[in-house]
Amino acid sequence: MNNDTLIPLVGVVTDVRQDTPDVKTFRVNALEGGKVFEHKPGQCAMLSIPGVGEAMFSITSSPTNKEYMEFSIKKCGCLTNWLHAMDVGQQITIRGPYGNYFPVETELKGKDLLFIAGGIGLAPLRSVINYVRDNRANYGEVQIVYGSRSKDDLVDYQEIIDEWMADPNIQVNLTIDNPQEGWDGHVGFVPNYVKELAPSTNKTVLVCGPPIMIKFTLAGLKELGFTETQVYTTMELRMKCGVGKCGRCNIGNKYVCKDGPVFRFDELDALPDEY
Amino acid sequence: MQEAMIKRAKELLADGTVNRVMGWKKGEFVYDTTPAVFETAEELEKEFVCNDFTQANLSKYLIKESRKEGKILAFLKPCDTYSFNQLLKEHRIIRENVYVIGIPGGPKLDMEKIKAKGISGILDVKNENFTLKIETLYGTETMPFYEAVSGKCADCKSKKHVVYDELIGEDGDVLASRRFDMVEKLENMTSQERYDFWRGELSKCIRCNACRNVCPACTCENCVFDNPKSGIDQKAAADSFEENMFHIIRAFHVAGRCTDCGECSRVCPQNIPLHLLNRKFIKDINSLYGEYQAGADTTSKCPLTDYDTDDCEPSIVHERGVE
Amino acid sequence: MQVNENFEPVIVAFCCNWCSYAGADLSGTNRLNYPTNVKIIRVPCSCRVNPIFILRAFQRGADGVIICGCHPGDCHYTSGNYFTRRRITLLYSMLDFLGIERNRTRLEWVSAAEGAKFAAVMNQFTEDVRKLGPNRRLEDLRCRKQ
Amino acid sequence: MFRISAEKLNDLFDRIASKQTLYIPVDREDKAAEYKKYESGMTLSSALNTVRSAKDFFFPQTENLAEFRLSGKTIEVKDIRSEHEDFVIFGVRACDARSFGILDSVFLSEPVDTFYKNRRDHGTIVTMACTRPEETCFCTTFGINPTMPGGDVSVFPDGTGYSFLANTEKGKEFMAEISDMLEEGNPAQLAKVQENTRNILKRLPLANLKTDSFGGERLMKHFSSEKWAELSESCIGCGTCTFVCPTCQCYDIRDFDTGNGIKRFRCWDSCMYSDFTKMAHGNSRNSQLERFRQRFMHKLVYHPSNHEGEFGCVGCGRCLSKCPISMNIVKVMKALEDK
Repeated sequence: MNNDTLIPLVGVVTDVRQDTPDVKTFRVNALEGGKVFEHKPGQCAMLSIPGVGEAMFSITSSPTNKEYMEFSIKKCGCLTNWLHAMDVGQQITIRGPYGNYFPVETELKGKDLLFIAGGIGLAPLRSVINYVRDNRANYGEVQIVYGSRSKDDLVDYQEIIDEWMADPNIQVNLTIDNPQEGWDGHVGFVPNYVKELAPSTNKTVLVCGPPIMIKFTLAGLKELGFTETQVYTTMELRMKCGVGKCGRCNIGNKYVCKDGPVFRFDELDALPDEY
Repeated sequence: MQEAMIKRAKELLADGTVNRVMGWKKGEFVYDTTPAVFETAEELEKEFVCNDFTQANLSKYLIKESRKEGKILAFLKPCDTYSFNQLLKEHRIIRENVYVIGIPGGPKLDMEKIKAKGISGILDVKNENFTLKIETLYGTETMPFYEAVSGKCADCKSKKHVVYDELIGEDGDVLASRRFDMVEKLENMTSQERYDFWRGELSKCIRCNACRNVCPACTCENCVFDNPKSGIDQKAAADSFEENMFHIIRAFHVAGRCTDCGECSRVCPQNIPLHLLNRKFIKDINSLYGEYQAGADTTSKCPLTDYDTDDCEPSIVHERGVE
Repeated sequence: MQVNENFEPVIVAFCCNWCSYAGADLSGTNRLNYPTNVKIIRVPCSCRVNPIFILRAFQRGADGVIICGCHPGDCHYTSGNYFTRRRITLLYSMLDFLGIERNRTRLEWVSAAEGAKFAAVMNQFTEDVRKLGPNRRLEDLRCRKQ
Repeated sequence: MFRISAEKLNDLFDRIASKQTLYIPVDREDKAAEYKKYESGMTLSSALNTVRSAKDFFFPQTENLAEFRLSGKTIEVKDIRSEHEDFVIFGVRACDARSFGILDSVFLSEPVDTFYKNRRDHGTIVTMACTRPEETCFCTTFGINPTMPGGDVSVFPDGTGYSFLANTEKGKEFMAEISDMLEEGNPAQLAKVQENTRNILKRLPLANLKTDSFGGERLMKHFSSEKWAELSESCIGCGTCTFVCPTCQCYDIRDFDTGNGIKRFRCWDSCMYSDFTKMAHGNSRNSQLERFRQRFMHKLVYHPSNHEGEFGCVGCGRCLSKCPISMNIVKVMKALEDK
């Protein structure tokens, strides 16, 4: 009998990294080493501890990474609490990849890119950012605007400093919500910071973060002269089965797990306001 | 009756006593009446209905409705007033925001009982001197009125309104009903027979939760069966145990508060006689702790939140003998 | 009824912390025997026993459930066991009504000083349940040990 | 076309049941019909339809997906699937037969649901033409012809017997097995019965219900309609309509800890339940209005928009007779349709 996507595979946690007080990044390998499956930037996978729960997480590592997958997970519920308590060597079940992906090979190719992320919203974008860095020649300018509540809440801070900021081909702008000792960078909310930076309107924007941030960022971008066809976002939060059958995640007639989670804003505008 | 109700409702709307009316709305057929809120005289005129099929108990809707702006007029049958009173006692309904008009109760008719006679394609039902004249796609049929009376009305416990602001029609009395007959019949069976009976009935359950959601005593904000933290939340009965579990716990949770309105059995799509579980509790309470009718008043203590130092021991169950 | 002498029932005993749990202790220190079939779950008061607990015990493999609390009038919390008495009477009656064997359920009042009574009650109850055989009417097939 | 007389029907059942599992609708004590595994001596129900739809055969209320064993840090996944046995469902009405197509469009689209497909591959559907439709029937609204019910084999009752017609390869195989029990049909008698049924269909109270006002292109109009508040106000949020519906296919996946392993199972879920969309981010449909709207929008707008105009309703009328407060898709359609 053919494999069924609802029957998960087993992966093993090979590394756990404490990113912020409530976010850990988990490295997952197949039992025999290597990746459990291949994916595209922006896709998600269903992680589960049987008996505890099953939930959808974006794969935060880039597909160009051929050794392992990574998941940045914020502690917020039953399953994530359990995941945060586990050690290296713990096995978990995993199924996927699910959903569509950022059109890195088509619409985004050759474009100037602007990434805007807030808090844990960096997780799905990190996959794209690293993909773009590994295929740098295919894209124009790359700018990243990332903000968080405080310096300690910046996910992957070390990688941002060591790799992204050290990369002369990428412009990184960090911001935190409130002034903090030891922080000499920008202070303020992401949407306002984007307006201050006034990026050129020929860029294509990929935005992810809390809904309220997305809402104000989009408004800000429109003020700057961006159109909705230039802005992409991802909304994997609503998924349950991952295969477009369980009937939960739809916004109008679109299923987030099959037609999404990556949407361009003009596509979302054509749907009822249910998100 | 319907005309008198519409007339009075229009008067109360016009003089500002109430701003909404809770009643029943006409459907596609004679029997599919839906509980509804009316705001204007035109709506009442056009859609309000009170006939032999307006069975639904409106009391539970008043939890939400009484928390809205203004006062609502509710037409309550005698059995509904018991539920209403019980909800008042549990502080679920804001009394000041409801204007209760007591209306005579049934006996109401149950379409399923008519269909069980093999009568199908029903277009209209008329009561002519307690003979039902039923127009169908396949000609006219007749059947005795009393054979179509719904289960909840056949075992009516009371025609008395326990709470109202005014009455349309006469008030009735508490009846000497034979509602415990079936419970008694089951009690007299052997344990194995009872087990087989209930397995047969409860295995029909599809866990649609209609019994729970319609029950005026089931008003928890978050039911234990919906709460993942309870450890017993279930969406569907994956094992026969879960069918038993759901119905035992539900009946137990409403024990002492259930007014025996019969809604649970009425709405069950699989016709499970769920009211028997509630009646068993009522019967036990009556015989062990003294006669008690939930909803008859708003002051008495519920038998399960009360005790007597001379109460019987649980061993009386075992004294019924071993089988 | 066919009695399987080799059948070892699983008995779940909910014991009140203030009396029967100490009673169980006392029966132990007095070297009185009670069957190893009995699994004790300590509760702060017999009144803490939710009907769900009893059903869950049956679901997960118990063949008999017994609740032990302070004698009426002796409740540590003044009146807890009076409520227990009403509640459990009605519940047991309901289980009986659904055709669950009566002798699978019991309630006994055992004080902290009644170690001997505790042992006797447990011996008697275990034997009663042994006679009934395994719980088949209120079990969850998924939980049956293979 | 071949025929069997009514007296010999049970002989036919015995023959089929000797080869594979056979399910037929039978009357319960309360006169409601349900599908039962055929045992010798059972009588075919005369009721128009069963309370529970025939979808249960392919998409049961609960089914196990996988088992897990956890020990220490390791997890063992056990695939518990096995080939389903062959079975025959006899007496499926045209509406339920159409519902299988709607379920197919969900479960057999990529990624294929192997649990569903397994049952589907092994099931033979023998349908039964309707001769006495109920007042709640409106299958013709969705282009279904209850006198030509489809399925693998169609059966046409003519009052004194039943005529058989194979529609698919699977149906032909089924017919070959029973051909020796069948005699030559009586087309004239059958034509009369069908004509009679067609006349009744025209007189059905819901015969004039039209789908013209619905479909994918009306998404925004219907979504933002003001009627939803009134339509949903008395909905009690139970799952009756969903669970008796032959096309409702939403499910939940849950784990059960048996004490000696974890069983992961799938069970029916209802979009009418308040916790249906409660996910990591909160609840995206917080009010009963939104949940109620979702159910009917799904059937009348979203499904046709995603599946070439095919509506997610077959007009079987179960929700009309079973809803505790008698709110149903017909009332919704009449309220929303272009006036």
